[in-house]
Amino acid sequence: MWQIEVGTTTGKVYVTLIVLAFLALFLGFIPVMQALPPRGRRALIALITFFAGLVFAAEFFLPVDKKGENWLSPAIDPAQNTLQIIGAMALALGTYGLIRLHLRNIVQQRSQWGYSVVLIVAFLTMGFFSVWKTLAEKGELRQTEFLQKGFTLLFDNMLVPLEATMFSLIAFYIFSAAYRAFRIRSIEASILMFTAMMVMIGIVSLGNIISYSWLGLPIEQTAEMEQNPFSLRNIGYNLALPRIAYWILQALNAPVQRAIEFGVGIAGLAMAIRLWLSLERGIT
Amino acid sequence: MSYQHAADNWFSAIIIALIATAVLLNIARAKAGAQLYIRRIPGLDAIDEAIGRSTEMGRPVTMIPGLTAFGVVAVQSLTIFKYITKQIAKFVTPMRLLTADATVYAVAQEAIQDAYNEAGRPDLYDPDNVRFLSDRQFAFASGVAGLLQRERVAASFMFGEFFAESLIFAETGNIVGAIQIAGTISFTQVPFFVVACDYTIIGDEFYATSAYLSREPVLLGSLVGQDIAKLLFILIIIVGVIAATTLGKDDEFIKLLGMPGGWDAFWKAIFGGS
Amino acid sequence: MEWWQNFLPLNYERVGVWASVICTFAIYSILYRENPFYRFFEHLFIGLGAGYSLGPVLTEALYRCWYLPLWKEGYWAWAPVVPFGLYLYFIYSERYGWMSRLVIGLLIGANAGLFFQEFASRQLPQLNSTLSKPLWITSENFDITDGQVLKWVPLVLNNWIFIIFLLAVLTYFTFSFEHRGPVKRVATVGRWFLMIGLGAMFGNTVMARMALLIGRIHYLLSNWLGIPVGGG
Amino acid sequence: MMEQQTIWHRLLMIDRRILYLILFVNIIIFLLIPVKVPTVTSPPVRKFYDTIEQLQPGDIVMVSSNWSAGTIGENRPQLEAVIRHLMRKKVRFTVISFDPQARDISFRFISRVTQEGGYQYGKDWAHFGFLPALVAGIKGMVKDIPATIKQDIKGTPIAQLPVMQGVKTLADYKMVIDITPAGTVAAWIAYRPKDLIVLFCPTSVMAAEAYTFLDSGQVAGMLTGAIGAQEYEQLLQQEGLGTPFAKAISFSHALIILFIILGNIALFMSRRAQGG
Repeated sequence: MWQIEVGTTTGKVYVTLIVLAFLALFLGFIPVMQALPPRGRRALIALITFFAGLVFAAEFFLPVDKKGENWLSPAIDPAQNTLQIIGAMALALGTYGLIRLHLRNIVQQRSQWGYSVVLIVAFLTMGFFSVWKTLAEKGELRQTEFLQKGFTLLFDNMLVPLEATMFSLIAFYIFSAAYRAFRIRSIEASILMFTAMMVMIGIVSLGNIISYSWLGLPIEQTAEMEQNPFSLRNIGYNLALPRIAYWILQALNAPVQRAIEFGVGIAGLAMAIRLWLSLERGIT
Repeated sequence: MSYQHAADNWFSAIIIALIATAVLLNIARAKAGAQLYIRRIPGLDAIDEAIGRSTEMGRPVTMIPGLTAFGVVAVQSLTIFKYITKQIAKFVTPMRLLTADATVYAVAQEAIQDAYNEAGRPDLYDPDNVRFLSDRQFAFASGVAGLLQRERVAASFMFGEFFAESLIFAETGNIVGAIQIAGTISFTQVPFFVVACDYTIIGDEFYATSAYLSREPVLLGSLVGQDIAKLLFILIIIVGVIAATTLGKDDEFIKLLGMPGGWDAFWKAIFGGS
Repeated sequence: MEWWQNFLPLNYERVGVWASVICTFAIYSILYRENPFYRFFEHLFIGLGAGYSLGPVLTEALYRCWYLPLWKEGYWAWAPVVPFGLYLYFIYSERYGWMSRLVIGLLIGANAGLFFQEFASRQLPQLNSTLSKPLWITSENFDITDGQVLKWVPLVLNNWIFIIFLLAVLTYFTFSFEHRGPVKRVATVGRWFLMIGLGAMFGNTVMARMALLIGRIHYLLSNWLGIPVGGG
Repeated sequence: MMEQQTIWHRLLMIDRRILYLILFVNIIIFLLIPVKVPTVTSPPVRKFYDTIEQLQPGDIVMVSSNWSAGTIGENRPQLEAVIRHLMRKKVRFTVISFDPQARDISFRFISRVTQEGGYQYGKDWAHFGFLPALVAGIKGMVKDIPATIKQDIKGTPIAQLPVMQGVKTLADYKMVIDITPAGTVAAWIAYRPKDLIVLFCPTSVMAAEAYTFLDSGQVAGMLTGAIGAQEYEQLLQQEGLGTPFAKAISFSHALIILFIILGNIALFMSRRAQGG
């Protein structure tokens, strides 16, 4: 009942008609919804938000049978596929906004609009190659050598190095900030800085050179050292810089991260409930 | 080790229900007009002190919401900036609010105008003081750094979501000798702010600051509800650890508190069921 | 072949390497000063990124999740999803802008509904693992039949540290009551413990950023200048 | 007193471009100098290696590669080392990306590495391409992979891939290895099937936060950035990108610590000189 035969071209035309019919339907909704008063609009948004959440929340909370499923479980797959489609359209919204902004810069001849032309040309060229490549992979279009070379030049030799270099700039900023901005100005800053330095030395091979090559501390912990932890050899083992760094990370840092996790989790749950029930005033 | 359904351990459903009730109940109380108490965090004293010292220097004060896109965090950053603007309006200290998001820029114009009206100095509001520099990370950062140096800013307030460019703000602010107060929920940037700024408001404290200033019912109620949840977690940890030490850590009661499959194991141990 | 014939961009592969090197130095030019050369390549970068996303985001995702089930398998019920999603693109219009929040509401609502499982699955196992940290050497938890108590002492000490750090930092993040007397001391110590965690994050973040720069310099040395630096 | 103050003051007011140059030159030197740097395996890397060692030939593993060009310096050494280890264990693996650019980058690097190891696309490994919604994608795969993914990156239906014989849901997998600069591991931890092991290859920025998951056992092992990849390569006795990077990272850390101390001394001295 939910499936119609699409093997033949008439089947494909049929599907296209159905899609166009829904398109017309949703266009028709626009004046109807526009007539809604602001309170009605907010109610409609709140309703859609609530039901979108209800599908997943109910499926999680309802009891399950032996196979670990309840009557809502079959709805998960179509729901997740809908989220993939809407998610893809939402991602493309960012690109839509960016291109719209730069096209307006060109049309209104705003200052520096020359750079917007560069951006639009790059967008169209890369868009052409990227869509062609994806469809060629799916077998909808032919894979040609021109496509191969063009995409590799634009992607591997321009987009990848540009992004990698952009991210690597931060190393320079950290270095100059380390010299000029990172001050031991309070107890807190000194605790943080001392821990950071111990970790920075311990997790890289610098710590190995100092504690194992120069100081010659034991590298391995033998069973005998485990038996009496306060023996000189075991204390020596644990005083090696890599061991100190690992102890800071595993014994001191882990509980702090767990406390932050609990804070983030509880704040996230409160936020999820507020958003699900559309209680948030600022944005809805 | 993971939950597919609440039925894996009904303890999870109980905990979520308790927290949800605490949050929703307190939001309802706050909306009904109850005065919910939020303590004044030390960060606010640091802000007032920074405002005081910046007025003596007579140089401008900058407010930077970072790259925060318009949303819950941006609205709360603007709440804090409104408070700061109202305080500096008394000393006629010039201010600059620099944004990287077009929507935040538009909403910020209104917020700063409201702040000056509420401070009784509508004449001080100048639309040029709220600026949209650029929506790209490093272009925005170099724009902010340029302004900080040109105007030899007295104080710089950074509230919102920050990424790697926060280093440029903090370093330039240090060179210019500005007092810097930062507040962010982006934990990866908090370490840099702590060592580069005079005071840093960390994680949940950011929400507490905006709730304290705005007295907005949903924020207050939610924060009080979250506090109850944290106290509940603390209680479970204390009870659980004592039980683990005395009864042994593989005891059914310990498994009940959160381990998937713990619910059935606990009932089976108690009632010796099927 | 002279070395310079291999070095200069004479064949396709070398043209690619030179293009990559020019892009790298263009971005690094901002370290000297904001300049038109940097601004040109920055806009090129943003344009390429936006153009590239049309492939996987629009083509692959919509092809796989909407075009296939509809035109290849015939499940006509998927027809309304994209028309409904098109309301998103009214976001910039004054009159119809609010309709985009119908679609955004669907996304927000779905993610909120999904969060309950994440809260249970992510926080509760951590809570449970915190509980299985015994604070005293007793026969229930430790095999002390051979009288060897000493070897468990480091583990128990670490458990004490874990619980104290966890409770102190949690106390620091409470706001609905005044921090006075002992609670104030616990919260202050909690902020110091927080600084230790932040110090660990600081050390790791520095390492991450250095590795990214080293990756770029490694590319310049080995792929462009052909200096054998190891690691292929 | 005056010139002493100017020395410290001038030290503080060094032009930032000189600092950038010092860092740049430092890295070049330590990339080129063949200094043999001893490494000791840190416990998270040891656990990571041992977990993969337990795999039997024919097991199937999910590789979630979500990194794009921005973090290539850290995630590429990890990905290549992991793929080499899986090939050595004769284990089947499928790859998925929840980031658009990660899709193409992972496909290109894995294709290159698998050619070295004689792995054949379709028979030994497959790439599922890009999925926009992370959480929904995982939940879908837990129930039914062919229904969620439908086609692989080359457009072949999932059910027809030889590598997927006898595999219908995520529960049939032995483990998932998440190589990512972002918080995708929390979604894997939260929505995975009950006993699917999670291994984590973060950029170092994310490593400190993950120690709570290591402590609770939700994550079985972890490679921290390029250093983690280098220790892992030592265990695999196969030198990759990690080794040259680790050497340069070590000495750039030394330089940073030196400059933090220098900066604080310069400030202290210049302030004392003004105050004195």
